[in-house]
Amino acid sequence: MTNLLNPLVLLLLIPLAGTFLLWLIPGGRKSLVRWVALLTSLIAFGYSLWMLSQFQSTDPGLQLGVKIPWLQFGSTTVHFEVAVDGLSILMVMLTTFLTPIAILSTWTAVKEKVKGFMAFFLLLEAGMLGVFLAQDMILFYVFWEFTLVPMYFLIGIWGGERKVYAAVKFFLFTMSGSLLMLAAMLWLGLTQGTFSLPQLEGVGGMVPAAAGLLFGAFALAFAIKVPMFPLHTWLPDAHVEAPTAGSVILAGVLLKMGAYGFLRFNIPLFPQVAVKAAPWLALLAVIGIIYGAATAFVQKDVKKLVAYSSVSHLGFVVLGIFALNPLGLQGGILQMVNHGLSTGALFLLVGMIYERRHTRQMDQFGGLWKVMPVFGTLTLLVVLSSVGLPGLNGFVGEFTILMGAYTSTAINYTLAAILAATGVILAAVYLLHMYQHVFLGPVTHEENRFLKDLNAREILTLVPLLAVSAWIGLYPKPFFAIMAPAVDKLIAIVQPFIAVVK
Amino acid sequence: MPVITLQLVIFITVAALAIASALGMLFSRNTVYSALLLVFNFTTVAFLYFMMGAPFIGLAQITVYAGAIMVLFLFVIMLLGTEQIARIEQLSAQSVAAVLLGLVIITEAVVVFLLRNPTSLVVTSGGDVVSVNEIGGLLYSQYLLPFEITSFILLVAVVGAIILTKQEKPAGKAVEGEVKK
Amino acid sequence: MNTIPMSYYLVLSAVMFTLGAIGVIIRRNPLVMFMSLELMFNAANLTFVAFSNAFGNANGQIFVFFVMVVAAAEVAVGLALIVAIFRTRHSIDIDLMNTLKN
Amino acid sequence: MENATTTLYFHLVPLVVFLPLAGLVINLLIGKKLGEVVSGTIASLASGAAFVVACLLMLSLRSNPEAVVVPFAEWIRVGGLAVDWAFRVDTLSVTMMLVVSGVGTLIHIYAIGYMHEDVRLNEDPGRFTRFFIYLNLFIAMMMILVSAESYLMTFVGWEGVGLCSYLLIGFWFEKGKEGTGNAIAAKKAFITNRVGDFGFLVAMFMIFLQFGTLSFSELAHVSAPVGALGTVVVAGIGLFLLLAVTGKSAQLPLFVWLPDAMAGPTPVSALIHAATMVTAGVYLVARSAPLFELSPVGPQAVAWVGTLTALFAATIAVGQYDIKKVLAYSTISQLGFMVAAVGMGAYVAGMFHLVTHAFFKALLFLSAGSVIQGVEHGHHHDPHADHYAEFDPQDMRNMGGLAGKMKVTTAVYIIGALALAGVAPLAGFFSKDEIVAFAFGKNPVMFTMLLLAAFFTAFYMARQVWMVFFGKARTTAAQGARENPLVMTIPLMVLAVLSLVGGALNLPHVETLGKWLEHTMEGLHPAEFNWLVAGISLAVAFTGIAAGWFFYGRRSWQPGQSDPMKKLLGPLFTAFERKWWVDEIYNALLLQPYKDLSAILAEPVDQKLIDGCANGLGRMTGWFSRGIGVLQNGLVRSYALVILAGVAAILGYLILR
Repeated sequence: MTNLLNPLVLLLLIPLAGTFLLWLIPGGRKSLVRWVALLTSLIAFGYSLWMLSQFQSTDPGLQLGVKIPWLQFGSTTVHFEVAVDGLSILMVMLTTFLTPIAILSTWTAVKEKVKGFMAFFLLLEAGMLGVFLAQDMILFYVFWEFTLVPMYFLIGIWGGERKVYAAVKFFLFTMSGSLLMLAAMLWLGLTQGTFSLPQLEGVGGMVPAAAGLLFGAFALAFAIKVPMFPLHTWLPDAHVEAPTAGSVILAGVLLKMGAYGFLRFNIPLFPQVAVKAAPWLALLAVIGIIYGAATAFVQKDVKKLVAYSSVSHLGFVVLGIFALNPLGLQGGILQMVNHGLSTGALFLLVGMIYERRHTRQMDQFGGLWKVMPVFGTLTLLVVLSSVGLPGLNGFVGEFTILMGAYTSTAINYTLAAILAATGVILAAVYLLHMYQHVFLGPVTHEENRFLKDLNAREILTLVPLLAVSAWIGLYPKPFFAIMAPAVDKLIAIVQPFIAVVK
Repeated sequence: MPVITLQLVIFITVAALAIASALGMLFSRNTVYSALLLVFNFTTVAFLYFMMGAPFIGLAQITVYAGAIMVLFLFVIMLLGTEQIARIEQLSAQSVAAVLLGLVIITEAVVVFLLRNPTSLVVTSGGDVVSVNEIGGLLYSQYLLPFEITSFILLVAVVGAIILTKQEKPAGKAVEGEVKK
Repeated sequence: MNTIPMSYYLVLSAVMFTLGAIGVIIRRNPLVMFMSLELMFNAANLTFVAFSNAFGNANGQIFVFFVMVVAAAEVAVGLALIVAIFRTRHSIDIDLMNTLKN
Repeated sequence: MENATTTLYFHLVPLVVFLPLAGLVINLLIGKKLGEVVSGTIASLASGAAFVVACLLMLSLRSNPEAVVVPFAEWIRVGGLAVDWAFRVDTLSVTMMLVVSGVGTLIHIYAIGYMHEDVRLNEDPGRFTRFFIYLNLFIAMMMILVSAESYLMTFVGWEGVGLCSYLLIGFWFEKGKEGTGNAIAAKKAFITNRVGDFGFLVAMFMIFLQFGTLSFSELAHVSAPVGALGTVVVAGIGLFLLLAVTGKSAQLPLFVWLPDAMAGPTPVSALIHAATMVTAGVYLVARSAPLFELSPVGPQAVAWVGTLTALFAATIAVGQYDIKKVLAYSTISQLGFMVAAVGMGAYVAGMFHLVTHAFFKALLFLSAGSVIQGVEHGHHHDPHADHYAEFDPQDMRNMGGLAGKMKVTTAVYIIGALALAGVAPLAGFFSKDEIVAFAFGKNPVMFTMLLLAAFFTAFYMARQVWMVFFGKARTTAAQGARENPLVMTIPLMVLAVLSLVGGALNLPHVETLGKWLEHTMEGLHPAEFNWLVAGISLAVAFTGIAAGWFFYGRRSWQPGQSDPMKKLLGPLFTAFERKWWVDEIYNALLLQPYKDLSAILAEPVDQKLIDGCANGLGRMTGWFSRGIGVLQNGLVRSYALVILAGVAAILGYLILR
């Protein structure tokens, strides 16, 4: 029983308890449902803050963990093994931080079936936390697939016009990748006699013949989730159709699961393959950066534009991860957080305007800054953060990533970083293009002339995001410090192979 | 080849009867004939059980199968009145395939059991190899739980059968109401 | 000794079983299909008893007993189903019963 | 040590950033309630306080001239990269601080008057405070830029001022050509600058990979790497830094944003797009001198770019009719002089010209703003004017004869113009002459081109002065123009005085600025004052002015008349007028292809090809499963048959095994 009182298990249980509580409430009492969901997510956030205070940031290993035997596959035991380390703690915090914000954003946007929505949302939170906490492959897989279901319903029930198409597409894309991953996990677990990730470190060396295939299976699953070019086409559809809160979580956390998977599986398990694959994955990442930016530029739907910008931004993350040096990896992890903040905020903003006008077409707007000055100012700040303006979060992440990629010995061509840096220009092109068409110029549509500016609740959802953005931009030290030991440990695993290849 | 004994002759005769009755059941147009032929088949098998020194099973075979179950079949046939279903069952490709496959399987069985690797096991005829006492003892000690479960299965089957066949009373209450008025 | 080779019983059992299987496939009347199933049960039971005899072990017979019970239950439910279906569709042609598809 | 710290104020340096920020915060929170005058005063005080701090720093440096690094907070420390928030106080940075906060404060004061009118003419008085918030933000960012201790922190200011530029160009974001003109100009400025910033980024990567640091102090004494690769890298650093410079300082080929940036209110044009921000590129080259010195490629490229820009932009300025556009191209041209100077290694001359240019160009822009508001005032008070028709108060063809109506403005404008034209003994003469003299010793082609540019400078300034202030008023608006209030004219007068005497900063043989900067930059060559060159450049200036008088002063420009130069130069003048079609060329070569490429990527490639492949896979699965689905026909007997076949197959396998 002492095991169940483990802090991480409790963290997983909080959203589940909230779901249970929601189940007891009659669905008609919508505001009570909302408040319970919000409070649950806030408790989870507060609790994760406490957990953060217990976390030893100088310790590179797994912490606060628990390991309970769970299932038996022949002679191999699957454990319920959860723990955090420097790679996952920021992701856990991001999840608990974004969930209350996303829930708050649905206050008036979701009017139908509120209870179901909130229940799925809390389940989703539990699933995402599970993904970041799991240290056993099978457990990871269970949580990984578990997140699909609530998201599928969030898109499929509360989505836009083509919601079913988008939901199914989302589901099939992710599923098809993760099945290969499951096969790889089972093979690995059964041949090595353990499913526990810490014990499997560097396992690629023990199965040199299969390492490449296994790496590929994992990489495919994660690349779809990230998503990397050319496996990204589910993302715009899913984003466009998803409800605002769903988009926020999708962009903010779910995509990070892919990048996190690279960190947790591909690099530590198969360091020698990772080193060999790094130039190619970096190439895909760079293509993604430029391609995402270029396609975002011509989108007419603001939300689609933001979705394509995610492809571009996540390209930076993958580029940083496969630089396989401290700069790139730390920048990559930080950029995962940054993207969650700024793109999450962008989706919130798009949702706010959609709630007012029920359209997201750029040509339906113009001159909104004059009508809604607070909205305009906040959007500008978020756009600047996304563009990577120094002093805000995006810059710190992008700069360290690019610096890492440029100095990387794993990606042995500096052109990658230079080409990726053009993404900085292109990001300004598409985001300012969007900003100009929506906010600047004269008010061209009469129905826009009397739009209400943001209310206190809406401002409240954005301010925490912006505050953290500025914090990371000006003083990122705590963020880097908490991940540095774990990243160093990861690099210690990879470093010998980089030396061999060169 | 084993020596031809009386036992063997009896076995082959009974087996031939069993197969013949099975064939008859298969191809009989009349369902009632099919049922009766099956009863006959069950009886021949029961005979074999007796021959093998398993009187309990043999009796059970006759009472349960030939008696209860087949009577149930006949009841249903009578109830539905389908004993004379005159529909011509076409000789479809499926039927041909089934017969051919069946022949293949039988040939294979013969090859496997008789020619390729005939077992040295033999079945003793006559005499109680396993006594009824022994069966009863086992049933109420080692197999007590499954035995109880079978009783439950039977109960469920009975309830299920009743529910499935229950006639819905069409608007019975409304009629009652009208009567009251 | 009054013995008969086990192989003979096995072949008899196989033949009966196959006949039962053929019956299931070629007949469209569910009642006959049911009977064919019973035939297949019998074939299996025969093997059980034969082995029970050969090994001098009572367990085989016990199994046959259980098979009979389950078969009885199955027949009861199955026939009830047939009656119910006949009532709603006025036909018991098995090829018309494919509503589970799609 | 103890007695030294009592008189030194180095630790105050963060205040140059935080004082303007404080002004910003006050105005952001309660500015609207304070009213225009108070709000504007707070902003001016914030900037003025920064100026005072800069003066204190200057005093401290006089007694203790070596560079001082003031750490403030840790910033990015990852792997081998360690960049902190740290300020660098040396003679170079303090010079820039003084210019930025000094000129900035004057412009703040001027803007109180100017914006009072401007917000009313544009019918949104609520935006008054916002303007000063932006201005203070700009001062803060500029201070970060010049006081940074590392390239990365400089980059923060570098992009920060770009942002302010974006905000201020788009200040009237609903105005301009077709309502979106200003917004598009702002976007263009930001994106063009981003191209330059890309160069800055790559240069930083190269510097860090080569030298392992981004700190100015540590980079001050690096030596050139050996080997062929090393030379390439060092040359590359120079070239990418040059790209950054061309973006921020509006040099060829990235100058296109600056003329459009005139869409911003005039104080912005004066502060950001003439006096301070655009000179950041010159500052960057001066700051990077140790790196540029490592390879001849970088400096040479910088010098050529500067020279070409100086001449190229000067020719365009000749053909412009918008009073601010003339000044914009003039700014580009003058920046070309500075960049050429620092490229040739004449860092003092470049910085000197930077300072004097800040004086007289700010003066010119502010007085141009005064002219514009005067004309606009006349237009609004003209009872006969059609107030709905398009009237451009910035078009010089709508002016003329303003000398009598706006006496102060006219006087200061002429001072500024003479300074710009390089007439002795005004500020511009000394600084420009120093550059030209340096080029004389270095490269005759550059020398000739710079002289030519100087000639055009004098010519277009003369053209402008005669078109605007003399002759007869060509419109009723010009007739009704009137002088602006003191709050605007006093800063003008101060700047005029500075333009008159600014040359004293670095008089030949006295070299105040040169000696001052020597503490920061080693191995500065003292400029030799060359009487021959001085004579030539003075002659060129007077020739230019005379030519201007000949074409524009001799006979007054008539309403509806076309430019007299047009007859003389024909298509060449059209090229000047149309800015050598650079915008059109960029549009055809870069923007349109990018748009087309994006459209192709988004529609045929992304939706049809990539998504089509994905959906095609799905569809194939669909067909496949429908094929398999035939087997699932719901007929029990078929299933049984399959099972039977399976049994036969397994038994067969057992036999044949």
